[in-house]
Amino acid sequence: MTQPATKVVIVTEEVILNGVIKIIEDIGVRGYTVLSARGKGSHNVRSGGQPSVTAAFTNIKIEAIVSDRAKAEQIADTIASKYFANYAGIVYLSQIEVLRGEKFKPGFSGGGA
Amino acid sequence: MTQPATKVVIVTEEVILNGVIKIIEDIGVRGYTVLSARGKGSHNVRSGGQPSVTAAFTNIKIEAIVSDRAKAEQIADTIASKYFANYAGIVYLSQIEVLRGEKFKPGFSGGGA
Amino acid sequence: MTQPATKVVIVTEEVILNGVIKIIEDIGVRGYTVLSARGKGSHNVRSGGQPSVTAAFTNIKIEAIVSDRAKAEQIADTIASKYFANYAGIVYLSQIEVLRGEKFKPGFSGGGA
Amino acid sequence: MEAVFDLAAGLVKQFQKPTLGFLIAGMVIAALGSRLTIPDAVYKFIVFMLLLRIGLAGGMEIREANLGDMILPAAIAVAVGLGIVLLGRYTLALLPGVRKEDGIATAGLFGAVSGSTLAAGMGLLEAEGIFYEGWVPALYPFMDIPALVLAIVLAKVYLSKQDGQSNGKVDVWGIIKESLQGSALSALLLGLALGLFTRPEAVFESFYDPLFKGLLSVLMLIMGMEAYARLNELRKVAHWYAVYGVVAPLVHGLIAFGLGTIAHFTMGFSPGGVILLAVMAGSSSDISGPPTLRAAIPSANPSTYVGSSTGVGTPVAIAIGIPLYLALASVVFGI
Amino acid sequence: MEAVFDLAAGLVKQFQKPTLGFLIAGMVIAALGSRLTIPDAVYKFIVFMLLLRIGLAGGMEIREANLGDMILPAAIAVAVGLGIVLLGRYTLALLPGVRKEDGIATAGLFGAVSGSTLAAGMGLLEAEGIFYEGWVPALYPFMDIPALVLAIVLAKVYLSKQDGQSNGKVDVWGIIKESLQGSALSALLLGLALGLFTRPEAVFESFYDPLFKGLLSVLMLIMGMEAYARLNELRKVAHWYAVYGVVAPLVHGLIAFGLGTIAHFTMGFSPGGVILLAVMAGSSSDISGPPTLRAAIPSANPSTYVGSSTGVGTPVAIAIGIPLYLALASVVFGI
Amino acid sequence: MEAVFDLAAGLVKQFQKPTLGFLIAGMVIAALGSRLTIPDAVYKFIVFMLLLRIGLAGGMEIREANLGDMILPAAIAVAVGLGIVLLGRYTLALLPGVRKEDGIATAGLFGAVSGSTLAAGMGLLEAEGIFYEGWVPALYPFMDIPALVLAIVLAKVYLSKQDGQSNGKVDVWGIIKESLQGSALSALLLGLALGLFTRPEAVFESFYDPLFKGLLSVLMLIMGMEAYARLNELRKVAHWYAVYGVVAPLVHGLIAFGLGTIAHFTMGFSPGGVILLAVMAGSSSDISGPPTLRAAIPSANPSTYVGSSTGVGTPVAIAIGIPLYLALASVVFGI
Ligand SMILES: Nc1ncnc2c1ncn2[C@@H]1O[C@H](COP(=O)(O)O)[C@@H](O)[C@H]1O
Ligand SMILES: Nc1ncnc2c1ncn2[C@@H]1O[C@H](COP(=O)(O)O)[C@@H](O)[C@H]1O
Ligand SMILES: Nc1ncnc2c1ncn2[C@@H]1O[C@H](COP(=O)(O)O)[C@@H](O)[C@H]1O
Ligand code: NA
Ligand code: NA
Ligand code: NA
Repeated sequence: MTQPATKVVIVTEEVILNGVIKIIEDIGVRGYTVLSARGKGSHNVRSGGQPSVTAAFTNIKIEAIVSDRAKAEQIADTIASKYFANYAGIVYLSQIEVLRGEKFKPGFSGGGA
Repeated sequence: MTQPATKVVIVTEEVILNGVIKIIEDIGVRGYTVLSARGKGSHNVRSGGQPSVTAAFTNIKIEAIVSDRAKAEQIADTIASKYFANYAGIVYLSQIEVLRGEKFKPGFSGGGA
Repeated sequence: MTQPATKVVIVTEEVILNGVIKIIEDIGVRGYTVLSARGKGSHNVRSGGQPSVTAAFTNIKIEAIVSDRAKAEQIADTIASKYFANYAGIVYLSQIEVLRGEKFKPGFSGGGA
Repeated sequence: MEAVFDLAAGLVKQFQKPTLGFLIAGMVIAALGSRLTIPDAVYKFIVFMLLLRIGLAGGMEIREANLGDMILPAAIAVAVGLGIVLLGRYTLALLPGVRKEDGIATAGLFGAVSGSTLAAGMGLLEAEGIFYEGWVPALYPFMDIPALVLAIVLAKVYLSKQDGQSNGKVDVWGIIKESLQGSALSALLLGLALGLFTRPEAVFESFYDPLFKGLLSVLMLIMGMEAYARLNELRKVAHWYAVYGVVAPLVHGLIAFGLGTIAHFTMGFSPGGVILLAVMAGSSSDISGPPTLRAAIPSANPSTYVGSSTGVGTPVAIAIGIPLYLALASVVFGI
Repeated sequence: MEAVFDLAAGLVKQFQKPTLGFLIAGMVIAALGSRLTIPDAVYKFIVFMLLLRIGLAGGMEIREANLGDMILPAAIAVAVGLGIVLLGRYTLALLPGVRKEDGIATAGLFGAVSGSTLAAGMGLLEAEGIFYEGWVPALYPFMDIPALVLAIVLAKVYLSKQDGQSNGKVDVWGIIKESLQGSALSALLLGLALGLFTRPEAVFESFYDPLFKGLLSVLMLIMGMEAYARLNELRKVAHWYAVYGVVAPLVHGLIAFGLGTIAHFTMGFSPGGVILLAVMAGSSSDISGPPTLRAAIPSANPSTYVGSSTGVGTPVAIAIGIPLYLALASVVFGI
Repeated sequence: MEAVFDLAAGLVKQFQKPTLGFLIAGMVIAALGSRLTIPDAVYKFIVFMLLLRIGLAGGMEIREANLGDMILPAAIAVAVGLGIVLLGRYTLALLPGVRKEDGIATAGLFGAVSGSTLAAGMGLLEAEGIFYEGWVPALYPFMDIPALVLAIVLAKVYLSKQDGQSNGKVDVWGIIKESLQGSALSALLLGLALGLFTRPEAVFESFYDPLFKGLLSVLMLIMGMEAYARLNELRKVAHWYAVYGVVAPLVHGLIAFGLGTIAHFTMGFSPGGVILLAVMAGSSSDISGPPTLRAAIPSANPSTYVGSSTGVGTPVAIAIGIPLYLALASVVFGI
């Protein structure tokens, strides 16, 4: 019933969200999920949900599920090399199993209602 | 120390949250975690946290950890077949290792304070 | 390109967030990501984002990525044994593959801008 | 001829009203790509305040009112709510390219009532100093609930016929309960009960009423931004939805205006009340309606009904409908 | 006999006050399953505004006040805070089915003060036109902090005895600091400092004070909804918590009323001040108290103390306690 | 000598103003470790309200104003915005330990304008009853946009030289569009348009204007708390940023004050207008500036510019700058 797929996860600054989404879509992946986050890494503590004159530096977590492992790596590499010299961020891959696997093949755009 | 378990993850419209939870509980799983999300898939762009007269269509991410792989698949299948013809949503499984594994066995309901 | 690492995930009450972070950092892991959550487990239903005079009992999900599996287990064990007799919470491990693996080695603190 | 001229002049004048100005400005800045957003928590709170205020005023008024005066307007509200859905069922839902359940859901949303549009109407009446019976806005549920219930029933009957199932049983009471428990009607009825059973005059005058106009302007801005965003969604569905979104609010408003006018001449129903009935009829539900329909008619595509309602119907109902009824009232009732 | 009648009449009259109306309405709509919610951001902001306003008024007042007048009421506040905890320790915490640390934590929460209940009391006094010394609400921390500290100390002493450890050392100063840094006391003290050291009269009159009553009504609604939600939690624990939740607020309020009356007759402490002392004593902490106790007495089950306080104690303190003290004051002081 | 004394007395008096009091109190409670927070949704809404109000007032004023009067002040605004960036480029950015792109970004932020600081200045002028032409705050974009654009251009030119690339082409129009679409300028221009083209007088007087002072006090509190949090970040970068953060706001303010004074004596520009120009010049952008720079000069370290601006520059601009210009104006213009 299930099919293997790769989940690419990016945790980074909200300010580059649109750029990250563009890379995902340019590589041919049509779906992604975005969550608000806060966190700490090698850069400064970042906030989220706190009143902040720099709320634009809030973290986000973006997840894109891709059936094709090579495309997943390509997304991860492109984002890391384009942004992570200048912006705070991490990227990792995780093996998962999806139902309705055809949804995660590049180019799919059908759907119900 | 750790025991294998399966995490079922559902990303879908908030409007069916209660239905999804009911399926999880009916199959005998007592715990779940819900996160607010936004995202894009084969359906339209959905928002979250934005002012919206259609805030009810905000996405959510629901995670349920189950020690029994068969039950995990049953949850995933039931949700997909009940809802995903009409509602936007994806479902996937992920192998994890839990501490205190007895918590994730169906029927467990003890606990500390 | 990618290197294996372990993601420790903790879902628990917001009130012990600082204590959990201290354990993570004391074990030498410098980064973590925090997400707001709500959920249900063996304890009561917890809320999140709802107006609540007990908003302090909102759930959070904390993720820490560690390259060293033993350290990951140590974090999980320490948190579970310190807190989970009294506080609601679960902890689990997940195998992932990170890019730029050196970021997740204890002690790393460099970084770009 | 002069009447037509008066009507046109009245229309132009309304466009300088800040209520409409904020609505249009919201659409314009969204179209220009502005990144301005009003936090969701603020939007929810504004809607709550406006509906509570409508309810409070209604409740305090009903204490004093002659219940007999309310019967005919309430009956008109019910009739208009049901009539709009039937009209949509046998026009929009029969058009080529329109799936029946989508058409019925859309008609249901247009039969239901938007608290925000109603508030805009009240704001404009108050700015003009036009009197209306304080309980008229409290007729909201009399139009809203029957429309949603009828649309859901019609859709279920249609779908169960499609499936070849003969039993098209629908839980009517369940739908009514669901509606009443929604955040919009809850807030309105809460206000109504508090207005009836407690003495909230002081807090009403010092807090709810003065904040009303100001918050309304912010709400109009949000609705303008939202309308632009939803227009996009509409582009993916049959063009008939856009046509319906433009025509339906005005047709519905004028029907209610006509019936209200009868109540005016037979029972002395106020011109302001007639206008508000028309505003309710012309509005389409934006808060409780969409999730109710999404849950009750899952196979209906929300892009059709949300797009035609929020993207087109609401701006038309506010920016063209309300000024139109005001102008018409000045011609018909000489106010 | 006549006094009893006056008391009853006074009680009935209070129920028509919108403050109580909103509280009860909140419980009712939650019980009816309404999906209405007030965003958390709005709740937090309302609480902040109310406490800041209480602090500002207190600070401006203290500038002018005779510090000598404040000593006895402040001492009563401390004594009542400590007394309530001791009383709970030797009644509730000894009952069958009540774990000692749960009982002590509950007593601590009832000894501490709720800013929202206090604000409700002030709102009702102001609606009645009853005078109180403006600095009375600023006595809040004098009752709140000693109660929380004592409860935590008692719990730690008990738990360390259980463990067989002899050293039950408690970081008293740490608990006090923790309390003062909490959002509720921070807002109150912030207002106090600004009232004392700056001249906020203009912004107080044009913004903080007029918004006070309105926001209070919204807060009462939220607290009513919350109370209903917490009642559920209470069902899972010993029945004694429900009994304590009903009885304790009134007993505590009456004790403080009695002590305050002494201050009235000896020092001229105002009847309004006496009522506010009773309101504080009858209230149980809802904002800072629960997380402080959760962190300091981890093994205490929060369902017990939050359930008995928010689910029962607070509605009783507001809906029965405040009208009771008002009625009593009209009998005792003839106001 | 007497002038110096007057200046000092004026400064002291300002510190009792609640506007400054709230700012300083915010820093103090953050330093004391308070857990008080104002929800982000509330912060965003306050900023929106203040900027919309500034825009509305400006727009209504411009309808009546003589456009000729606005030319010289607008030109001064542009000149000051550009001048500040050039000054920073050739002082701060040349200092040891300061990376060029960091220095340029910082100068850009200090050349740009903070709506919150501007609102604080307006609040203090209104509290003092000092007149200013209502359109002056609407000059905001004339100083803000040129400063941001010039900083980004200078940084890109520098960076492309570093890379050995000869084409340092910069999309100037893109940066301007980006600025105008940001939430701060969008809100301001929205208000301006509504003030110009509709008749928002009633809602302005009953809602936007009265809420202005109150919300401003809450905003000052947030900015104080934020300043303390950002100071931390500053500790990790070169000390020159702290020095710049203290000196630059005052230098910039005084330059604008000087140029404004010329406009006063040549064209009759009001003393209040001169003060507001100085306030804008002394301020550094806190809402739209940082994300614009973060996106446009990715290699600049945000800790440097956000730390020096929000952590030091803004408190200095408000707490020292504004009282200084007020005192100076009373000496120079005898008001
Ligand atoms: N080891 C880690 N585990 C989990 N999340 C991390 C880790 N390191 C960094 N992050 C997240 O990634 C963001 C950017 O990291 P950095 O670029 O290291 O500052 C942080 O704010 C965290 O949210
Ligand atoms: N490939 C994907 N990767 C991650 N999340 C996805 C993906 N496809 C869909 N989603 C999420 O699932 C929701 C529903 O998807 P859909 O039914 O395809 O519209 C979207 O709004 C996304 O949040
Ligand atoms: N089986 C589960 N799957 C996913 N999340 C869970 C599960 N059990 C518990 N949780 C989460 O962990 C929190 C604490 O769990 P507990 O200690 O069991 O009350 C819950 O509120 C949920 O958010
Ligand atoms: Na309608
Ligand atoms: Na108490
Ligand atoms: Na500046």
